[in-house]
Amino acid sequence: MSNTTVKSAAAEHELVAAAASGDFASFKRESEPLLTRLHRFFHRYPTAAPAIVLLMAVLVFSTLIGDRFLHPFNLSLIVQQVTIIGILGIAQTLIILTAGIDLSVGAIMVLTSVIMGRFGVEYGLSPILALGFGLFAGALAGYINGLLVTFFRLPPFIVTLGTWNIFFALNLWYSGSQTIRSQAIDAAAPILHWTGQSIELLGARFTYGSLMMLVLFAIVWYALNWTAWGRHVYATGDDPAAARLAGIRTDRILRSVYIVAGFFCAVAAWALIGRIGSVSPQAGMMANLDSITAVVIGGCSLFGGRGSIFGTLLGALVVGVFRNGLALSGVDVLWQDFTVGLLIIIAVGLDQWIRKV
Amino acid sequence: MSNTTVKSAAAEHELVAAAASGDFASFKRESEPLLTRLHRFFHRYPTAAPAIVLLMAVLVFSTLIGDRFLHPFNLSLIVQQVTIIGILGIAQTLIILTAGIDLSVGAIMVLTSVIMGRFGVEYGLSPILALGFGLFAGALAGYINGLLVTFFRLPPFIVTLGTWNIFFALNLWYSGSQTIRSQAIDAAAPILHWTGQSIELLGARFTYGSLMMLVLFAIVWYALNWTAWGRHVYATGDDPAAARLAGIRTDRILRSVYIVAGFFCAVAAWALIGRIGSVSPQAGMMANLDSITAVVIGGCSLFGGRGSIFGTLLGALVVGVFRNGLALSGVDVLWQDFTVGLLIIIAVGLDQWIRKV
Amino acid sequence: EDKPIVGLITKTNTNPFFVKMKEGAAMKAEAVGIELRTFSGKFDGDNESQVQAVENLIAAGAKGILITPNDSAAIVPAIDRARAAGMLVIALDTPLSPADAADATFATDNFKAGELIGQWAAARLGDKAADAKIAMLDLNTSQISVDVARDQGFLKGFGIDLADPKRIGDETDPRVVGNDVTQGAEEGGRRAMENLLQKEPDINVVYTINEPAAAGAYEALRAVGRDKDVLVVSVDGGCPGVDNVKAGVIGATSMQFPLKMASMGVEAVLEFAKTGKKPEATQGLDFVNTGVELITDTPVDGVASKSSSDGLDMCWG
Amino acid sequence: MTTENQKLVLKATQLVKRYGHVTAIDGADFELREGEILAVIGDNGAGKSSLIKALSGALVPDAGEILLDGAPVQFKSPMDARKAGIETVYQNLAVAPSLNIADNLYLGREKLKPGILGKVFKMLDRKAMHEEAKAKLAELGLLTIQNIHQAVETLSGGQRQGVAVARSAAFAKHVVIMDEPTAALGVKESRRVLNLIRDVRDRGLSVVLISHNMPHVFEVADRIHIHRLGKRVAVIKPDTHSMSDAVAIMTGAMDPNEHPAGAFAA
Amino acid sequence: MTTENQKLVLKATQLVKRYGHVTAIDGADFELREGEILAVIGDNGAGKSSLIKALSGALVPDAGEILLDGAPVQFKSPMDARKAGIETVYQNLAVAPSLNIADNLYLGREKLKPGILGKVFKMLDRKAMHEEAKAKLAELGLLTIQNIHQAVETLSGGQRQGVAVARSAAFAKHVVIMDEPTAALGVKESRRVLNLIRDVRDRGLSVVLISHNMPHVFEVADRIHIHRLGKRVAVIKPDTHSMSDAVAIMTGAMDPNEHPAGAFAA
Ligand SMILES: Nc1ncnc2c1ncn2[C@@H]1O[C@H](COP(=O)(O)OP(=O)(O)OP(=O)(O)O)[C@@H](O)[C@H]1O
Ligand SMILES: Nc1ncnc2c1ncn2[C@@H]1O[C@H](COP(=O)(O)OP(=O)(O)OP(=O)(O)O)[C@@H](O)[C@H]1O
Ligand SMILES: OC[C@H]1O[C@](O)(CO)[C@@H](O)[C@@H]1O
Ligand SMILES: [Mg+2]
Ligand SMILES: [Mg+2]
Repeated sequence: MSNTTVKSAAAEHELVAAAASGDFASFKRESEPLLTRLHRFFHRYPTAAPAIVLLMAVLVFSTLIGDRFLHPFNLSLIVQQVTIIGILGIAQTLIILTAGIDLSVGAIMVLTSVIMGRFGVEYGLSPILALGFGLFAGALAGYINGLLVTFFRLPPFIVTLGTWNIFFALNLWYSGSQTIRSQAIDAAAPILHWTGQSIELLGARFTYGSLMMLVLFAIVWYALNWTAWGRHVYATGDDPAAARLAGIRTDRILRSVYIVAGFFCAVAAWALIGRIGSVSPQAGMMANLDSITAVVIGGCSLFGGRGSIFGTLLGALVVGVFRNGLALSGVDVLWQDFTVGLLIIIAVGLDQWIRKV
Repeated sequence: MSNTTVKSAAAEHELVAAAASGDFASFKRESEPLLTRLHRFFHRYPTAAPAIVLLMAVLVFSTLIGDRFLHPFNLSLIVQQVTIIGILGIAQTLIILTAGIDLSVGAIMVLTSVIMGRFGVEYGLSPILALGFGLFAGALAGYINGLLVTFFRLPPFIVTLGTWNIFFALNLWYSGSQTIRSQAIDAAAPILHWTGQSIELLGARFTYGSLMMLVLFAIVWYALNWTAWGRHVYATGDDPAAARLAGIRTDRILRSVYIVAGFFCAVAAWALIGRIGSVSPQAGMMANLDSITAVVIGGCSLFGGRGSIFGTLLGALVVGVFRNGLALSGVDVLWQDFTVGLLIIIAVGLDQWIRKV
Repeated sequence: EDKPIVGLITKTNTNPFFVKMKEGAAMKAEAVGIELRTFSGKFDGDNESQVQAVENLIAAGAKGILITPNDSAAIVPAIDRARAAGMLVIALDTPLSPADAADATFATDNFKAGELIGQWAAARLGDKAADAKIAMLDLNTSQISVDVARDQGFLKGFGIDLADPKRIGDETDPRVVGNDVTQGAEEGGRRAMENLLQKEPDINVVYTINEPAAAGAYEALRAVGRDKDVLVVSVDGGCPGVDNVKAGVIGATSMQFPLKMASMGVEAVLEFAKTGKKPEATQGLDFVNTGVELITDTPVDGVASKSSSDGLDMCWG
Repeated sequence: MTTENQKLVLKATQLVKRYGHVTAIDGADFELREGEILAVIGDNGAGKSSLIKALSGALVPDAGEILLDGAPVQFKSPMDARKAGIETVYQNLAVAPSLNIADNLYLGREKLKPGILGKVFKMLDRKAMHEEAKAKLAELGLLTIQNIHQAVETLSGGQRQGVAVARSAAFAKHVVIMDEPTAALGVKESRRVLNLIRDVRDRGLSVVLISHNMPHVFEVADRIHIHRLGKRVAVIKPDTHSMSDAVAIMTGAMDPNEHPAGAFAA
Repeated sequence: MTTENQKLVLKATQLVKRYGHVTAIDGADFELREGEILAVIGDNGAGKSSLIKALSGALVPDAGEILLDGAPVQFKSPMDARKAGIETVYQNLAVAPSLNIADNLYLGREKLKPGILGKVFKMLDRKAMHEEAKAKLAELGLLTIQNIHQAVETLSGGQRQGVAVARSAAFAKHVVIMDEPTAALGVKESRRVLNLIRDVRDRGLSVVLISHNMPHVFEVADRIHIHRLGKRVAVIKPDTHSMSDAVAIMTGAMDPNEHPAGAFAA
């Protein structure tokens, strides 16, 4: 190929540019003052805002209430109290990372808890199988959401608003609105109570359910940050069109996320049975908004693609610490709700501020 | 200016282009078959989908139930029953058109209803003033939302998730969780009951509240389509950055939208008092999701900038017709919820399908 | 096809109590040849859905309405309209406010139900009642009538000064450790119990609004090994609850009779449809007392009670 | 020919704008004369767009002064600049996709119905706007619009660019600023825009044109402002400097003062 | 010099793609030879981007056939095309803004750790990816990346374009397709991309370049595919046709068959 003749076609002024020094689209950068470095630090650690709020909350309540609040047992109690919302929060985080939202998490949880209960207690199925069926049902429910989102291209908000109603109705129908007693479960399917058993550590008492929650957070953190799937989840949430063109099968990723989320809702159901002992069709009514609250306090962007799974853990803990601390201080429940409302705005506001400085 | 010497600088090949025929970026368009024209029709009338669903629902229920359903009284009853969600739906539509979402509509409504009630009944204020105070409080609550959205740049979902908790707590605190009785209102502030009074028209009974709702829909339709403000609301929701560069003061538009929405929530409170007679601090808990349901069935895009206000009216009516029709057919309430869930998915699915053909 | 219609409007369709009530009404309706339409609120406290249900029943041309009101006062105007349309309205479980806004009320005497478990708890503790530590697990923040009546009844039975008997939580007696809300469900019961235990680890009496809340509270107690030395009392008498009495989870519970309320209600509507006769209130009360039975396996002097085995024959679901 | 003592329409001195740790405008000067086409050239990231955003009210500079017709102005929003007769085509277009062409043309400067309908009910005069929009577009020869009610989102990229350009040309009273108006355009379409720019200038308005296309710049510009690392380093004329000179200065390969004609040759 | 009987790498016949009432590809043919730079030119909306989307799996054509090395292929997604060695820089970039440069380079082709960590735990080998990314970028001379961990959203438009171009050049085994890669770039940056394109061709790969810049096209292209109203109307060579001829054909001002060299001169 006659490279030289071709080159000569280039206008003279362009060749001048080729000779110019400097990098591709380089631009000036100021030497970095402290504030800037702080800002970059926060930008790199997006969980900074909820961590700061959590720390401050703990400080405030321990001076206000003292030992009773800081007692290892009370601290582990808070962890127990956030277990359900924490696990649902994992599901919710995954969905929100893909720029979706899941209003059906609570409904899937209560429906699968009833399935576990009835399969284990009434049909005399092997308890492990009952648990397995429940987990499978959760994944299936998630798959239905995922299919509606990817195949029919319906917005996740609408899909899960619909399936929330549907799953809840199915729960009432299937349970006949009957509670399954703790003793019956103990007798027929004790494995469903495993999540409620606990071990003591230096005065703190951790249920297996809450330990399971912590392990799940670690696993999902690993999956999001150290596997290709995780990178694809972020890319899909960030800009689905771009991700598709970059070669990612975004629909497949979305469906997998909904399935995993549904599965986690069923895991939350298991933790729920352990926690309240019985299987009750009344549970989980407010769980959708509570889990979203944990995620947004944790610093995830509702527009997808940005956020850390540990933020959600912190977010759930922040709410838990406040509710517990306020209750111990003898504040009326009414003001607990008020405070949670303020907290949402302040935590997210702080987050925005930190990122923008 | 030496135009001629300048022109000569243009490369020859470019002058060829200038001489070329054809318009700016013209492209081919097929002759239009029926389906295409149908598609364009639907695209122009975005309320087609909810209208079709509504029509079909009415047809089905009138064959299933017959006279009782089609009786003017029953039809006007449905209108009465959708009054509250309809008015809140107007507020919600405005917010959603700007690509926001308002979870606090129900909380603002109940808070302002309590304010109207207490001001009118307990403080012995002039009833008109009590009403005025309530409406003002609604606008103020909306203003707070708008300020948090525009000034602190917080996502509307998060702002209103927070203020929902806050306003609801304020309501419980301010009302002391006490219901204000209908009789007390009749005695001290009958104007609050005006929305509950009705006129009869050919066997149908329309409350002033529901007529007010219809008038409000008409006014907002006018404002959205025939005033500059309306165009700016659409442009802001469509692409805020572009709207700003096009010279629109988007923050001001956003704040005005939140204020108007808050005001409409207070109007809904007035309609609520007329409808249920008393002032109950527990009202409106589910109103946020119900109003969103009406808006999305009505065909508004949750991404902003697209949708029609009359779609929301149709959306509210669709849900009302289904609930009423199913109730008259003696369907268990459980399956009513189930059906509403399906309805949401089907109506929005139909809408997507119509637009994409 | 021209069977008279009777409507049943319950508080929610998640609480087993109301589901049982629905079943009772359905059975009775089937037996006497009347058509039953059921409705419910979306959550405990949801008044609007109930108003809508009343209207739909008017439109359906029902003969009568049985309702467990979510907001006893707020529902009254809608009830007035139903009665003006010639329907018989009967409040079940929870009276309207004022009670005579309904044609009749078939309900547990909720204050009495509370009082019974209060008296039982005080008698069980004997001398120790003087420095008892009591946790009050109520329904929600809305101060609705059942909630207030049971809570205040319990305190009265226990011998505590009520201050305003229409308000929960204004007592100053140091024996009351605190009030928390449960939403009448297990998860709320557990969380409320945990929080109150943190406030006062030596709690030895727990009042609960209903048996689901009691079951949750028990799990919290069991988790800290206090399940054997704390008295849990409750209201309801559902079969799971009575089983819990038998198992020692609940010390005593005041049994209600939802099936009876429902079937009496259906009968009354039928009677009204046939003869126009309205039921009359129990002597000396403004409602028809459907009765309350204290169920416990540790009876105390001065408070009549039945054993859990007897209770299992009478329980409702 | 523009002469050095011609009236200054828009002038800015020592503008500064920082984004976090990036200084997008670093003490930039700017001068636009009456009835001229001033091209602004510079590397990617040199700060050209930021500069014209500051001039058109789309961003508020951290420091510096802007003079319009000799009087200091402080634009708080693009609306303020528009009111002063400055129209801008931004690099990212700034049209509202779901609104139609006429609505977009009149966005932010809607016409109201005459009489009570307009005064009290604030009713839009849609008919008048659509008629005028049609007339304006026809007059500019830019678009034979088939349907002025068409939503902008249904137009091709080139057509959209046309709407944005037409809007600025139609409404400007004083200054038109265009940020890379031909970047996405084909040869034919680019040509039309260049012709339009000349037409606008010939109407007596001043035009600021940002472009990376040197032949285009040297074809239409009266003067060329060269931007480098956030500031103006030279102002040249097509007849004093060659394209190679311009590129050399812009990329830092040549010290503008070393050119025989000097750094500020115009 | 490419010769007429050189091997065909990518060939498409009678492709059709409709969007509602718009026919974006209207029976288009396409031929890419081994080791050549083929430019594709045409008016805005002519269907160039749609054509290359069909070739790279980003859209599935309604009709027509695509042959890769003589064998029919049906790409269901860009991933399929990539696996076949075809890399594409789309007009709208296709990078994930919140991921860093290395992550973006390896998006969809991540490397796993060796051994059990990779096989069972599917653990990413981040270190290896980052090292290799650095090496690749350095080798291409495109970027002296200060920090490969930087999120792409913090880069300037030009730098982002650089990442996208580098990605395609680094991983292509067979064909690189670039849709207006220099549209947003300055003179200097454009130059680098053109040089890169030649380097890629010199490595033996085939390159498809869509551009509106005729001088660039005539500078680097071996052959030029002219697209008009959804189809290929001519294929010419820089030495048979002038720029004016190309533009005349592209805009419809000249019937390509009337040119002395014919419509398919290459
Ligand atoms: N909103 C912003 N936030 C942060 N940095 C910004 C922002 N806008 C511009 N910058 C930075 O400011 C610098 C100047 O950007 P600007 O867009 O003005 O350059 P330009 O000369 O117009 O470049 P191009 O020719 O690529 O359009 C760049 O380094 C850019 O990254
Ligand atoms: N997703 C889509 N939906 C509807 N129409 C589309 C879509 N993509 C492209 N088109 C239409 O198809 C035609 C061809 O578009 P395409 O983007 O392929 O043109 P192009 O030659 O690449 O133009 P340009 O030079 O402006 O990039 C245009 O009329 C365009 O409006
Ligand atoms: O939630 C309060 C309701 O719960 C019950 O005790 C049944 O469990 C009812 O008697 C009461 O109305
Ligand atoms: Mg720029
Ligand atoms: Mg293209």
